[in-house]
Amino acid sequence: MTLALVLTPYVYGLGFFMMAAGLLIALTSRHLIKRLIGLGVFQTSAGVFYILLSKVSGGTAAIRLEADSPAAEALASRLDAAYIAAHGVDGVVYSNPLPHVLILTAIVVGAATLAVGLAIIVRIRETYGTVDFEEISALEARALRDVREDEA
Amino acid sequence: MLAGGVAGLLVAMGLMIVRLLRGPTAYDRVLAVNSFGTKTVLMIALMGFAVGRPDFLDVAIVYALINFISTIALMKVFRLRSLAEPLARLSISREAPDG
Amino acid sequence: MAEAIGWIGAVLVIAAVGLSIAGAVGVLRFPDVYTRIHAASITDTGAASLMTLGLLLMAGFSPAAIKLCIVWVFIMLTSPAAAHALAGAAFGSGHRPVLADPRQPSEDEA
Amino acid sequence: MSLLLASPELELVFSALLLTLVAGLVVALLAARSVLTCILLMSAFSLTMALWLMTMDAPDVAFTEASVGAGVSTMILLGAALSSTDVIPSLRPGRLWFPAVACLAAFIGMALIVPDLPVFGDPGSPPSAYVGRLYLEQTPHDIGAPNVVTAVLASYRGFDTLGETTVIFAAGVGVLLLLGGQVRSPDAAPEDVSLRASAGSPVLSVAARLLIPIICLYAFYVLAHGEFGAGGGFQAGVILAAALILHALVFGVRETMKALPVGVVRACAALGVLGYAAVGFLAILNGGRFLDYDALLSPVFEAGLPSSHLAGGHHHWGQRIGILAIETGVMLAVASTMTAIFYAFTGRVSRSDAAGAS
Repeated sequence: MTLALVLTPYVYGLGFFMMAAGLLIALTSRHLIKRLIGLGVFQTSAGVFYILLSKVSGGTAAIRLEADSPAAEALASRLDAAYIAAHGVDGVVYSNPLPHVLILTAIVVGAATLAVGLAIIVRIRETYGTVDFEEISALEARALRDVREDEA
Repeated sequence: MLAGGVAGLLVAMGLMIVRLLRGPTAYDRVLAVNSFGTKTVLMIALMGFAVGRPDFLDVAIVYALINFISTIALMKVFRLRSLAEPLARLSISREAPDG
Repeated sequence: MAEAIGWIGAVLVIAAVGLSIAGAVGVLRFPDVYTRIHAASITDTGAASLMTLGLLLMAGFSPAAIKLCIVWVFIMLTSPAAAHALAGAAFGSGHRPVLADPRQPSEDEA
Repeated sequence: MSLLLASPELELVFSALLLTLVAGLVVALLAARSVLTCILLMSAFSLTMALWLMTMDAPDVAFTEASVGAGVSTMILLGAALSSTDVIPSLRPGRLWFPAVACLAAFIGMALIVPDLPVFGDPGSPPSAYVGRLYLEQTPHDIGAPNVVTAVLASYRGFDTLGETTVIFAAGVGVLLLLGGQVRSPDAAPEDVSLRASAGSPVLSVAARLLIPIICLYAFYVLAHGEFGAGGGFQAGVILAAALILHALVFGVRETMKALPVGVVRACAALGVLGYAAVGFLAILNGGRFLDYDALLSPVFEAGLPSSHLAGGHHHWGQRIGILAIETGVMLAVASTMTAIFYAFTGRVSRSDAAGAS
């Protein structure tokens, strides 16, 4: 358990670091596609946090085994009986499946929304001729100024 | 013994990342990703046995396939700047395209 | 007996990992893209074969063993094909191999 | 077997090591100055992430991350990156400090809650001890499927999954609205130019010919096997789309569009979502609630069927047929949507094409 206590801040810290780094990529890169990649990293890292919460020490994937199958017996041989009795379901310790379900669908939906974002970027490039965020801002500012001058 | 195997594969994967970052040509980078993927497949196989559920080798199969497809796609993008153009003829009879 | 077979399998797995590292070092240190492809693809298929054999010896026959063989077949099918395509593309886009003998820079026809 | 099996502590150390590798890739991504390198790194990131998910006992998620993150996402990113410049210009330092400080603050804020989070691997933590455990205990009696993830995804939370499938479909429609009407510049590269890359080498063609049918078959295996092992409709759909993408990559998008016209793909995407919803309405017609699979079969009919093995005395044929039916719908929707998106990005489907095909 002491090992887990040492690892806890490390793994959560890495997860949060990846989230912050993804956010930083999304906020600071001038190329729009890299911005979306940063968002993708951010999203996946949020999934990392969920999955970190689902891990049970000594557990196995939430695909149920018969308690007397060789695989289940091999898994049980590395844990003490009291631990299995306290935390196992029908003689096998499983990790928590619920976060897996949430993140599984989130990943597929994330890919679909990434596609929408990229489609918008393709249209932006066709309209502005560039995917550089600062150039687009400059073009927009100039267009806005022209409109104001026309009105004046 | 298992820890050594996993650690060794991790080292190999790390070296591949170094090559991916260094380049210098685009093909070096694609090669690095492809080889990284193959090492990942091996690692999944090893890991499946290590955690006592080798029936999840399905994931390794998918890896091997996806790795191949993305390598072809990347190679194509670097070579042809296009994903849509064909790399090979569909018809079996090839009428000697070389000039 | 079973113990001995298990240890042979372990040795094979370790050999596979060693081959993998050797390939990675080769990819890192070789001078041009072709030698690197060579290093990566040969060690990848070799490591996959050794690893499959080792794990089969260690785990014995089970449905997982069949899947392991399928993984092996896929790697043997895709890894050389990808390496071939990669080398072809690199050559097609104008990269020439670094040769020890600089007499024939463009003797080769595609 | 004992030679191979890792101790629980070692498993936790493995996953921490792999997470370090993932974080290292994110750092490399921060520093990368070329879009294609970024995409390569993103692909490696997804591969490593899936490996990490394997150590976290989440093979279903690993499956999805490997096929979606490393496969389809990479293709779509490449399709979009083709039309833009590769070099990423650097930001002026003056513009950098505010986002950097904001992200640092976010990181510190999140790090401050670490002491309150459950210990890594704690079996008694609130997320694992109550509702997750309940699903694990109840699934054999309620659903009869060994894979609890599939049971929760397709049956307990089937309504939620219908929503997710609809979101994917809607995203596909969005992409088509943005890109679908564009007419592609006619045959930018003459065919012999592009063929020169691999002329005289049928290796790729033979490999693709061998692989594509196997991948398709494998997709259906993943679909049918989702109840018993890692897999399910989402993964099967993405794998099926990957097979089509391989075909398009090797033989050209035009050939793929000939084999599988755009109109058919779009119709299949809608059909998948509708089929999913239809299963729900079928349950209502039989007197049950929406997506209540137990109502799909009449009790008299079900009693005549043989008992399934992991059922604990129950039959659960309705559940199994219902799960397979909605997973098929999900597969159809996901595969067609991903293929349609790929078509839109690479082929720039013209209106006349779509109208002629449908």
